[in-house]
Amino acid sequence: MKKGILWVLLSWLIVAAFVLASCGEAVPGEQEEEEEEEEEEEGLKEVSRDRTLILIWSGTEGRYVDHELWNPFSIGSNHQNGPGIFYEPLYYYSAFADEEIPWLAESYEYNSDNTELTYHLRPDVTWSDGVPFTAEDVAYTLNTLVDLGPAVRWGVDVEQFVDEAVVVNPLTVKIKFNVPAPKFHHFISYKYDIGVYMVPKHIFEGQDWTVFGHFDIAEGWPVTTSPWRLALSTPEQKVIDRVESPDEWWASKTGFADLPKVERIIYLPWVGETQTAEAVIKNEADASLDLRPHTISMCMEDNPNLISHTFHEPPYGYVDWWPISLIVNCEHDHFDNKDVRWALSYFMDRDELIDVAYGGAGTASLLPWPSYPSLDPFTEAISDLLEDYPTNEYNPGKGEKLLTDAGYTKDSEGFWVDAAGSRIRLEMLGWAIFEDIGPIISAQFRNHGIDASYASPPDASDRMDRGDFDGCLRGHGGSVAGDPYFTFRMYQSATLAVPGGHMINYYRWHNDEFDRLVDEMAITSMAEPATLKELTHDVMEIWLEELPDIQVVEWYHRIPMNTTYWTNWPTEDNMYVNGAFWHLTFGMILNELEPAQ
Amino acid sequence: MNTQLLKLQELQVFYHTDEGAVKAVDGVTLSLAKGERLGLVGESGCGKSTIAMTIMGLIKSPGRIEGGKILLGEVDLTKLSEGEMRRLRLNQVGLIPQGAMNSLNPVSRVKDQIIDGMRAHNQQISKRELRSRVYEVLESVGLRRGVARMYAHELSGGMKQRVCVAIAISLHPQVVIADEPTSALDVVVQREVMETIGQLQQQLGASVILAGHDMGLMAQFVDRLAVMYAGKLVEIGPVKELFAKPLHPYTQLLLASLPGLAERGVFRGIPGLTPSLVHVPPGCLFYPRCPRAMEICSQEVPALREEDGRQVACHLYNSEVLT
Amino acid sequence: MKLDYIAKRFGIFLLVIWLALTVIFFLPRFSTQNPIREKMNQEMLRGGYVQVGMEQMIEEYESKFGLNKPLWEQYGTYLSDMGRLDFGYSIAHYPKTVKSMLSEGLPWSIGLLGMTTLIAFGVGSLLGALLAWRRAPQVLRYLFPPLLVLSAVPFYLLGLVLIFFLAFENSWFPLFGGYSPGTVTDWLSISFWGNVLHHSFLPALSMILAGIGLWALTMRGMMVTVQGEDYMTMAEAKGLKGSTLFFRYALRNSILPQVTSLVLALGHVVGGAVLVEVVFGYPGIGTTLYHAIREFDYFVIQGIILIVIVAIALGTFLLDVAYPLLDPRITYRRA
Amino acid sequence: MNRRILAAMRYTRRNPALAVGIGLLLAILLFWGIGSIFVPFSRTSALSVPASRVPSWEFPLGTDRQGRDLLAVMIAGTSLTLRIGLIAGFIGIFIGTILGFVSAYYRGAVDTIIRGSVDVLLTVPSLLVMILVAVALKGGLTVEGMALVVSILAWVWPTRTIRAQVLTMRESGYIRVAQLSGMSSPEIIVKEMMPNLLPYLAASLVNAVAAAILASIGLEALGLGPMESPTLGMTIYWVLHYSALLHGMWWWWAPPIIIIVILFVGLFLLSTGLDELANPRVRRSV
Repeated sequence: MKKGILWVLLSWLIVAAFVLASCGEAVPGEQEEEEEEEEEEEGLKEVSRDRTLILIWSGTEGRYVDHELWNPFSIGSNHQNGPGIFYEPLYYYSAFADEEIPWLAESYEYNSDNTELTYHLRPDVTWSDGVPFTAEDVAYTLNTLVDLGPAVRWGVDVEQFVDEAVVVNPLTVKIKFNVPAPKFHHFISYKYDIGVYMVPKHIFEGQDWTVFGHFDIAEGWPVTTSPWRLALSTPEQKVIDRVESPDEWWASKTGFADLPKVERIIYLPWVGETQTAEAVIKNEADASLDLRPHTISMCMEDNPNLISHTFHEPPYGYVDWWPISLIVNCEHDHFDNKDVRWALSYFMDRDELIDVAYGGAGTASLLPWPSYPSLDPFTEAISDLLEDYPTNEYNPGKGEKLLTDAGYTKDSEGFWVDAAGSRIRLEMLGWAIFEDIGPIISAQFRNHGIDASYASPPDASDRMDRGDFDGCLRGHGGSVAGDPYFTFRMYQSATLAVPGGHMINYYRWHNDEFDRLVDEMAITSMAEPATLKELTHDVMEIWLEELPDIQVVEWYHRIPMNTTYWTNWPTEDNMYVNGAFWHLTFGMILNELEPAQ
Repeated sequence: MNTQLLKLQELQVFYHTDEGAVKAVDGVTLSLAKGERLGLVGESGCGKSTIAMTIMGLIKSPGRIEGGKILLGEVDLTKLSEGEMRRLRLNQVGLIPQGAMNSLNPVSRVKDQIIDGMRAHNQQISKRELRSRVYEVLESVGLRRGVARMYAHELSGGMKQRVCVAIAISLHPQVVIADEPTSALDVVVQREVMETIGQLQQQLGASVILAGHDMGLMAQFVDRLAVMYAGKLVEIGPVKELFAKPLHPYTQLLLASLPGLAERGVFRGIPGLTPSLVHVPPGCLFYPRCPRAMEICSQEVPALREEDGRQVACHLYNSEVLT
Repeated sequence: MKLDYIAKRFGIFLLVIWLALTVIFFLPRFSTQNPIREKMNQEMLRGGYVQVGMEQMIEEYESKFGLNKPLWEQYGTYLSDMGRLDFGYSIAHYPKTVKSMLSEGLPWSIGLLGMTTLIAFGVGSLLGALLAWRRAPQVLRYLFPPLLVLSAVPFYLLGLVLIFFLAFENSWFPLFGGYSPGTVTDWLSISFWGNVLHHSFLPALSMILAGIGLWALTMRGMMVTVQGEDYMTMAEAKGLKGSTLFFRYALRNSILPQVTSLVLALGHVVGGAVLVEVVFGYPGIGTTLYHAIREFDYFVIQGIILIVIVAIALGTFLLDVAYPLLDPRITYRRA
Repeated sequence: MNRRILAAMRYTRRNPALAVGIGLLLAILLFWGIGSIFVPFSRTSALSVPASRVPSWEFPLGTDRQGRDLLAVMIAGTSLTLRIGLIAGFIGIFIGTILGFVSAYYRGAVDTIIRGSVDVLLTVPSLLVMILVAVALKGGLTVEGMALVVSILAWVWPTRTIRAQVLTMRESGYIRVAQLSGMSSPEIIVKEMMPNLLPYLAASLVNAVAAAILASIGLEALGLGPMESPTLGMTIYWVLHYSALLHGMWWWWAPPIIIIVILFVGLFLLSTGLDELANPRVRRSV
């Protein structure tokens, strides 16, 4: 017994030591890092402010928890926090310019029945440690994704389509699919947050991708083909420096592209809107995560050098690929009736909503896909349907008529009740970013007799995924270009075209005819726009009549861009790409930015 | 005869409360010769503790010295600044406190509490000398050297009081004021402590004021005895004559109420209550309880007069009245 | 006799820890939330893309972290891990280990909150003591009511007001963060420390102002009772200087109960003041705990709370052992 | 009758804390009482008035970004936040008193269990427990839901303080006499202990209410509160959400903070005043 107590005493003295050590550990731990930094201390060269690009982004814990994670495939990491620019893509795609830009690859072609895709890579491209970038890297990346599947990002997407990637010769790789995948090239090229990163085989081989950090500044990691080298990564900030001379980057050496003018990028954690606005006004930052319309307009008054996508005019930003809609649970009673769904759409005054929530700086969302140039032809194709199904019309009269026809009457307190006397209770869930519009929509519905309320409970994501909700405000990233297939895919209750590729059907809406038509679109190549338009028309005929999802507003990225030190930002009259520096197309912006001084 | 070490002249000390000024000490005049032991007796609330505290300069608001003088040699203590008064304490005038039970700082050792008293008055004493002085002082009050390292809660009541005595005499003061030093102790320990104080007094030649209400103790210890009633001095004189033939009626009743061993079961107290010191009635304050009260007693305050070698404040001995 | 007293206190120390760990283990598991789904959804809210195979990913990682095993089995491994101080990985930020997250957050929280609690304790107690001390300058009496009002105000609101006037209107102080962006963490250089102090000034000020009032009030109460004690009269009779009377006698005796509440307050410091750190964007352990709770990252929650419990229990344990040194009257007998 | 008023007057002179505390709380109740007569509750919902208006005659305290009349919000908010505080406070004190008495009076196993669980619950961060309960409450939180969430831990601190108080009382003489005279334990508790503890219980209640309000405002400021109801904490949340500080909308953030400060100072002084009532020794020092 005595020995027992001693052991317990001993182990818990360790705990006491731990408590002290963990503060101490922070210092020695810092020491190790510090030694690294010490060496680096001399290495962290001086870069003048006017050649530095300071960004305020994520790291909401007031610091970056993932500062040691530069392998974008692991669950804990996120390409938006910096790793994105270290992995150059085979192809970029700019939704605004609606053009594909070959990068590490020179060209690609599908076989006749879209079951094979071949890439021809660009010659003499080298990794930062001198090893040449070859087809081996592309094949290794794709094959590993097929093996790992759900353990890493994009694993499931690639596993569904790709059977095997084969090296034909050092500059040619052939990807064999198990089902026709005409849209796979579009899928893996960089646009917004979608795209598959190509990793150096000689570094990643033999590593466990789920835990491998690919982070060791002394070793020159993360190894990259880009002109960017990681200089410093601590919980409080990330510093990325550009290479010294043009011949250290394959593109500037071969004259494919000239060296970016930005010499240093600093990522700082986002703490709050007030603090960020202050930093941007005082030129302590060059760009940041979105600001609210009222805030960004005030910032631009205080600091005229600040511009947005639409300069100093509302809506102060560009339409994101992420339209916001009110999802109603089509399985719950009342909401399984399409008339009730249409009534809700008619009761929602989107103009008043935009006026109050965004100070007039916003637009209503007409359709479930964003209003992008490459998708406009499809919007044309269904314009006839929009006459009898006006998704943005505010018309309480029509709404009331729909409800009365469906057997609803108003009870003593003015709320609609069905024949059995049960009230239409719409409890809407959401997240903090929807709290500008949530309470206003619920107020509008209450004014029209729907017993609505809004809340953003801590378990909103969980309840939404399990379908434990009446209504939910949410955006959905679907199609960006080509055809609205990626948007329709989200409304499918099941899919035969892509086995196991079905996503979570948040809407709980089932329509077999709709599923069949969308499956057909899945296997139609982008090269046949006519058939795609026709299919879209048929699909939308069902979608609009049923209205499984009530469109609310377009989501705007209102990014403050500071022209004190840097110009040639992507804007409405210089639409080379969308302005979000956290998307995978940041590399394109970095290549375009010009120093102002 | 300038051998009088300490003289109180018409001393007045009032406590200013919401209901009015409480005249705790109202015009007391007495003197203490060098090496003399003066007793101060009276019921509780008669002002004897206030006098002791006033001499030490420890009267705190709402109490205040209204008038009169306290002459230590040529120096009037009432006029001294706080700093000057502080230097006198322990140096010239030592206090043996009443509540011995927690008069010692519970969280520091006995030797530290003796040393800080000495160091407050004389910075230059070396550490070694201080230690020897501590031992010397402890032994002088009959305590072994080990007591120096002990804490207050490790000492008995008697030992605590001895430590207080040791502190009081550590700088050989001229006057030692003992405010009911043994009231909390049992008889046997009481005797030991008083003997210690007696021996020390003789060795140092200091004069002692012993305030208390234990007449038996007074009889054995003091040379002269002063009787106080309601803030005023009613009788003062050599203790033996006073015990033999008390003049003032209050003194007579006080002595009469001493329980003698012979008569068992008979307790004689003094009827009535001590008067309020706020609304002081005219005349002699003892008038309501005085068995030999006269007409004049209720009108005029009796002055202190000589009466066969003693002083007494009572109209019985007022020659004009009798004629 | 001394050893068995310590052993008994240690036994209680362990019991409290075990109970708290059990509560912490079961509490989050009652809800059906899953950290992986939370993380995916948060990314979706920022980036927009809904990860296709999310359900499969969730199953993959649940098996990796053993979350699909029966609850009791999980509880067993959990206790043995805690015993070996292996907190495992943070689910939401896999493969980041909980231990490294702790070591990043703890120094800030302990630094800021430790310092502010000590300063508030020191200044508050001294002020409280002086208020009750007759000879102290009377001007302090006017200082006390505003401090009392300040201590009634929730300190994160105080922080908001301070930010507005001192950091925003006339930017004497930085608005947020542990230290100014762009500086390299170098704990040895003086300028870095200056930077950190400059940043932590406002959060510290708001907590100190809020804390002083309470410490002063309790201290004043104690001083009043201590001044009435007989040993104070004896000390004055010894003709001691005012400062000795104040420090060695009055303060030394009235500080004892204050120290008890100080140790408890210091214990809570490790938990970090979530609200202050969130309002000021301070990179302490409080913000990490807040986000771990919002993301339901069990392992991080358990790691942080173990440290909090250990710190508090350790604090009370050390207090029990050290208290007799503070107050000789207390001995090791049955307390 | 005037004798009692005179006595009360004299008492308050000697115990200013109590007087000022009661005064402040009365001011707040008056503000709410009179306000709710003149300003309709309907103006606290979104879109009820034009948005982002500077204070004017029509909207004395201006309006917020979502079209709520801030004067109406302040009036309704004060009463809602107070209601949360009172409900949680009473629950806290009710349970706290029972547990406090049982554990202090009966000692033994019961005491160790209660004391142990109090120690454990004091170490567990209250934020975690409250969030879990808020999640478990499913439907969008209402004010009553909020009160429940806060009251989950509101009893822990009172249990500890009341237990300590009862422990000291239990040792005192007159309780020993009551025990000797054959009174049964419950009788002693009700007849002897309770009356003497009343002022102390009142002070603990005030503290519990203040703590509950602080916790509810804290939770709401973090965005975990009842989104639809205009409590003071939710107003603070919207201020932070819309960074009203940045836009200089002082009429949006100043009034809630002022009211919260007055509320807390009032409760604080009330509790210190009641403390003095309960423990006269301290009164002498004021």
